[in-house]
Amino acid sequence: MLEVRNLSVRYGAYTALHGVNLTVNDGEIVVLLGANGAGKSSLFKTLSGLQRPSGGDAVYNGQPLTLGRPERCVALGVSQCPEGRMLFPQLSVEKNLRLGAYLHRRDSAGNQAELERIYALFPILHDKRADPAGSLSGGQQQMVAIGRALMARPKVLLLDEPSLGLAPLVVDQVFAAVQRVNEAGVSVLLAEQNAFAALGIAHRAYVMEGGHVTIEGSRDELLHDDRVRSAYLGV
Amino acid sequence: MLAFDDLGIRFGGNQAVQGVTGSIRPGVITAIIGPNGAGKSTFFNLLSGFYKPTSGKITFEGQDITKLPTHEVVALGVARTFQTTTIYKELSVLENAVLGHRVRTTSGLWDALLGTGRERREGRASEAAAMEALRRVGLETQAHTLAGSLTQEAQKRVSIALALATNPKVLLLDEPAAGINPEETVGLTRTIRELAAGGLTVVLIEHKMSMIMTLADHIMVLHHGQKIAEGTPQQVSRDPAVVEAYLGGHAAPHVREELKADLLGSAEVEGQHA
Amino acid sequence: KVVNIGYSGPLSGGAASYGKDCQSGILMAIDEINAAGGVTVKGEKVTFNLVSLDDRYLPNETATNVKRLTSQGISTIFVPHAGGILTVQPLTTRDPNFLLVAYSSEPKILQANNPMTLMLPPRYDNYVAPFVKQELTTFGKKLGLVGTTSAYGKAWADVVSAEWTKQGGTLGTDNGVDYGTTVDYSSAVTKALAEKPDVLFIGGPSQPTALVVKAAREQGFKGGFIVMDQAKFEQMNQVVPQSYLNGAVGVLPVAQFPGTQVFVNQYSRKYKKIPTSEAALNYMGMNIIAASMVAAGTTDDAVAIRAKVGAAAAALPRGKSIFSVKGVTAQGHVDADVLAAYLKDGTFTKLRLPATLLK
Amino acid sequence: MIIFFQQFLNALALGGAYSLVALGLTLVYGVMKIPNFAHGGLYMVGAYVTWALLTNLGVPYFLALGLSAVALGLVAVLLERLVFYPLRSAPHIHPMIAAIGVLFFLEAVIGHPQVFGADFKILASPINGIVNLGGVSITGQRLLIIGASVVVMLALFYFLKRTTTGATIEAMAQNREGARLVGINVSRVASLTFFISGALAAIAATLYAPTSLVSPSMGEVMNLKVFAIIVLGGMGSVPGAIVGAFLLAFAETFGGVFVGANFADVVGFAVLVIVLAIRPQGLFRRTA
Amino acid sequence: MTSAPARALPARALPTGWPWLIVFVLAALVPLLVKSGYVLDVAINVMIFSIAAYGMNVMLGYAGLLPLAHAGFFGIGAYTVGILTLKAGWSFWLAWPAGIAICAVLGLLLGLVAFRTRDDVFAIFTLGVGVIITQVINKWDALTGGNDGLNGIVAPKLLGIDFGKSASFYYLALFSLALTIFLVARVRASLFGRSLIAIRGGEDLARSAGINVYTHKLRVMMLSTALAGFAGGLYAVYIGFLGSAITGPTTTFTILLYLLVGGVGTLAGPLLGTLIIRVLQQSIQGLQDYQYIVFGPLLVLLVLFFPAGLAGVWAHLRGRRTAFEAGRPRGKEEQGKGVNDAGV
Ligand SMILES: Nc1ncnc2c1ncn2[C@@H]1O[C@H](COP(=O)(O)OP(=O)(O)OP(=O)(O)O)[C@@H](O)[C@H]1O
Ligand SMILES: Nc1ncnc2c1ncn2[C@@H]1O[C@H](COP(=O)(O)OP(=O)(O)OP(=O)(O)O)[C@@H](O)[C@H]1O
Ligand SMILES: [Mg+2]
Ligand SMILES: [Mg+2]
Repeated sequence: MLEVRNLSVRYGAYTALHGVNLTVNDGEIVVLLGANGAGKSSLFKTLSGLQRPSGGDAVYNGQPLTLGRPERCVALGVSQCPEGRMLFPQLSVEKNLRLGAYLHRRDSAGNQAELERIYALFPILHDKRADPAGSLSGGQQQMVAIGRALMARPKVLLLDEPSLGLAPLVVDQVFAAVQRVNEAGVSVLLAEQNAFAALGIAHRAYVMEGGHVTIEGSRDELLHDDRVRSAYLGV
Repeated sequence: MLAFDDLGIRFGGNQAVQGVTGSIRPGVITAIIGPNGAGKSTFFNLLSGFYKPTSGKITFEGQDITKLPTHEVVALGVARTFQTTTIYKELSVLENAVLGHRVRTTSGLWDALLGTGRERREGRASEAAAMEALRRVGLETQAHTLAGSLTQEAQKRVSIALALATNPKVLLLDEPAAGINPEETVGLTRTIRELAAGGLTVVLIEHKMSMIMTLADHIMVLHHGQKIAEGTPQQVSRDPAVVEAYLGGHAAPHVREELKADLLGSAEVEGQHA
Repeated sequence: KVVNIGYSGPLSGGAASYGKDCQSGILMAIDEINAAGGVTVKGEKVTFNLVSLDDRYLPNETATNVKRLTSQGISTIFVPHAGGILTVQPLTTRDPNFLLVAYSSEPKILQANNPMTLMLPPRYDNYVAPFVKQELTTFGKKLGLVGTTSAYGKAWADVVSAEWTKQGGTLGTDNGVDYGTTVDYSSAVTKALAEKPDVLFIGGPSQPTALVVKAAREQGFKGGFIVMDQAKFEQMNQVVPQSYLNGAVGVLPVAQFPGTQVFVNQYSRKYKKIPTSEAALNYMGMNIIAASMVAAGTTDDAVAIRAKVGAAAAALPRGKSIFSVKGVTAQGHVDADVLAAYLKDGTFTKLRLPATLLK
Repeated sequence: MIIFFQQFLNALALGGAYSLVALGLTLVYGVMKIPNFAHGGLYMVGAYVTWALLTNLGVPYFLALGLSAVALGLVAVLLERLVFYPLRSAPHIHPMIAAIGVLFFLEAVIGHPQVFGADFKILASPINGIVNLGGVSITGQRLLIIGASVVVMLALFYFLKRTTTGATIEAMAQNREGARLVGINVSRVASLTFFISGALAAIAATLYAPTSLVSPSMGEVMNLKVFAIIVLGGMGSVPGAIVGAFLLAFAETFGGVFVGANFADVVGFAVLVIVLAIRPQGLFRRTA
Repeated sequence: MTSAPARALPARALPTGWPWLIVFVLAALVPLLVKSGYVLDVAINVMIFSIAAYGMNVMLGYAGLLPLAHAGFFGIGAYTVGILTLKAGWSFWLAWPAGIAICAVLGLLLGLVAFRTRDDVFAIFTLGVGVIITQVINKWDALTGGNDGLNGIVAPKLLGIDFGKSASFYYLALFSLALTIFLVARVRASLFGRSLIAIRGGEDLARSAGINVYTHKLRVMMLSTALAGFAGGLYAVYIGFLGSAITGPTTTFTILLYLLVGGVGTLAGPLLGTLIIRVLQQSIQGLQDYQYIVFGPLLVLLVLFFPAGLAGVWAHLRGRRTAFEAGRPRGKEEQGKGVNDAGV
């Protein structure tokens, strides 16, 4: 279980997160909705160790995640597919994916199997495996980023706007893939603008505004919440 | 007005755009859709003179612009925005738009050094043109804010204002609504429609089908660098090749009038088979 | 009373070692004078203090330094490089006059006819004829040229070439390289040796010169060397075995001059290295200045001091002047005997310099 | 012909030394995007450390080579921690100026009379033999330079392309945050990269100094040349640094033959300017 | 090396010119109050080198291009004056503009080739050109005097004023500096200058906004090299002796240092930086062997703690009030970076 407790993040004088609380239970897909700048990415970066919080903490199964040390977070089983992808553009697609399994680098058989699973999930990556990641289109790069995060064999997968810039068909594929990953026992925390698709696969959801969590509830509760319907579903 | 014939470009072994022939008709909103990597952005880069095609030819109002450098293409009246919001974040909103108008001014280093009348005249004209562009995208009140401090959506508007300040005849928008929420998307859609109504020819790339379907008069579909379909939204969304390559399950509901209700419905349908 | 003496030279960067060598000679002279209780100028005991400023070999920095020194009331300034000297020469007679002690053998320094300059190093052209004669008769008629391409080096190469042909030898192409910036000399040496010379003209700062010797010997060169006076046997010896230098002509090491033992020993003890003429001539220069101040009866009237340098120099005991000084010419050049030597099997044979050229 | 081979060997040895120095520089540039103008300083300090080990402590040459490599590796790591790490997110003209400050500092410390002084030092050569191959002679030391530089280059290449640790260096070179996300400890990679660059500089200095002189300013000339080299090869490219090094060495050597030895330096930079005018991204960097 | 750190100047730099007026009036009083030749000499050197620093600033600070051949052009300007006055007997007042013009033309020629490269490669390319310029000056004995240098360049006279005197030369330098600052401020505020800032901020965007990036770069290069030549001409007559060392990369880096310490892209930065560093260097001369042991780390500390330069500190202090507003949502810089935008 991933627990975020009273987490705050500041960038200089600007506070991006004001004491956020949320939980992701084992096996759940939890969606985080929020406008631009609501603080979703800040939360994700803190959970994956890229950003140190200014207050509060987050623990995964009792172990702290908020030390600003990504390698520890990955080792604990929390792995992020970041906004902006952060690929290694001149390395081949396959090397990118393999580096995702950096912490498992001694288990080459396991990595091979994992790699195959990812190629099955995104067949186009198999075709492009020898190409430099930077030469792929935006959508294809997004797939590499998700694949790379999965290569770490996470127990909790943090996905920051995976559908950004993707074609509807691919969005479907990505969400279907997320679901499959989840069914295999991985918890997922998903930040999305594409509220429909996200809520479609979610168990629970939170809405963030201006660095605060303002609404939380099950998928159906949120689908029928008026505020959510007007602001995020455009209804 | 903007016509392209057998247009193609290859990067090393990768034929990103291939044999695309057609034209953009004046005064209408044309949308370009297609899967990721289909070559849409590359196609824009070709039209705007940013990349030089390895085959084919582009004409604008009858003039061959295939080999013209970007800034001359802009001078003829073709402006574009980038897929990634690209603006001068450290400059004010107004200054961004002023830079867009630079292509219509001629004062250079000597004017600057000597402080000529032309310099002063053009400086004033630029600011006026910039304000006008900001007004068209609804940012006139933010003119003196630092562009980088605006919201994502406002930054998209700044990038459009920058393009508008070049006094274009054709405006190429690459995913103007990416990364902004549905509420804001509606506002942006309205802005784009107003621009078109003002006589501007708009071409846009988008993945947000709701937006495309409400906005576009004409759609062109790219796949693997080639044009696989073209027509009105209704025609395209029923085209089996397009459905297979791009729309998937999203094809049916995206018909204008039924849009809102069906969208919610589709989410729930998806939720059920989860 | 403590009198400040100025010094502006390279104390950092590539030429720092040169600048410090020059500085060490002045310092040594000052230390000796002070240890002996100073000198008496007009009945007053005077000791000295050296104010050193770094100019990184840049003339504009020299100018700034000189202005700084004169504004502190300093009336004698040592500068050890031609660019700096030429730049500040016009300043010597403006507002405050000062005496410029120049360590550089650039002829233009004398051509300026500056009344306040005292130029220390001897003329190099005296060496040329005996050098050429020695090598031409010992090794053969073909001369290769791999000297440094500094202005001084080029001037040397020109006079050596002229003398060589005058005495009936033939010349190879000039393969001179800049000893200051070259990383690897073997290429230039290979090229020079391709013409099968009997003798090589070499020279620049001592250590790089030794590297040229090394490269030549390693590539199988068996002939002799004409070593320009900038390079010193005693320093080259530390880089290459003396056997490599067999058959070379060059300036006699300071230690081999008659009557320099005391200076050499004291210098070596003090600075843990062998003195070269950089140290020796500046040592001499400082001693001349001190003696001139005594003779002039003033420590700050530069013009009066300058008027006495000739007499003071000629009267200097050999232990203080190192070289046998005859006096100072009208242009301000210290006129001293120079000595050259031919190195063979570890012994230096002194060469006679033509008397006609000595002025 | 003999002349040609003689010059060829001259160029080979020079190129070997250049490439070792350039490799460290290009690695640091590739990974950290820092134009490390202190690199020539590391090279210079490496020569002095070896000199001190040989002369003052009587350590045998090859042991001194190893010790000096480790010592300079550590100095480079220290440099990274103290100067470049705090500047990691500054525009990279800042680290460049800081590096120049470090270069000043190193030169001043080494040249200080209480340390080594400004005088030239001579590094004794471990191998004194001269090999003569049909009129072409080459000293043992130069053969050693050529041999050792090839070995070091192969080892480095293997390390980068075939080991996971090597891959982390490349990954970090391309996206620092991305590397952190997959669990790579980027500070360690940064330290490692600097360590390698410092060690390579010391190895190059130890190998090359016996054919040359040791002085506090020896790094400055080297600095300009290795920068020219890595730009020639394509900044950050490892094969580029090697090719660039030999290209410059051959241009200087043979340029000297044809245009006059005095112009060798100009020829080197002229090659740089011409190559870049034709291939602006350098020889080995892929175009966007 | 594109991104200049400092915040952009407000677009209109001229109306806020009154502090400059005060500075220059005060500066004009100096020779009347201070009689020390040393102080005037330091001041004149500061002025000459800060003009060169302004020349570098229009490239680096405005257009984001790092020109490392700068001292080479400084040298070309200086040698042109030296050669024309000594060997061709020209008046300084003709030789000086001629030097500036030659620098501008050579700058244009260099630009035609150099602008094929970008970023760091551009910087090192120009560094290579700088080295070549120095070497040519050093080796072309017949024209430049080679290692001997050129000696005896005499200070000019005009309307009975002899600029050989420190005090009168001071006014010539001061006037030149004021003119330089006035001109670069004008350029910064002009449409041309604003386009340069756009190029610095992103070449691709500038191009698609219709700015002719290439010609803008060429022109700013000419301005930059002309200013270098302008400073070089002054240097030649002030020092009276020219050697090739001053035209080398060390001088370029020194000028860059002045600029960086003062604040890249600011109007006061080049002057401030030159002043501070030269005064600092003069005052640590007394440390003798320790001077660079102190100066090196000092540089590092300056860069670490004043990344925007000294002018930047001032701007920062003034900017405090608006910092809060400016801190509102930032864009997603990395988002959706495809290959075409990222320029991988
Ligand atoms: N500069 C380039 N160099 C090499 N390949 C490129 C370049 N630009 C684009 N490509 C390739 O061209 C193809 C088309 O890319 P493009 O960015 O045009 O796709 P797109 O349709 O805009 O996709 P998306 O919807 O994801 O933005 C991709 O395979 C991409 O890898
Ligand atoms: N490195 C940073 N420095 C300063 N401010 C930052 C930084 N990163 C984010 N911010 C600010 O923090 C706020 C929250 O940003 P964050 O990226 O977490 O939002 P988000 O919800 O992910 O938005 P989006 O939908 O745009 O991705 C924004 O106002 C942003 O400008
Ligand atoms: Mg985000
Ligand atoms: Mg695209």
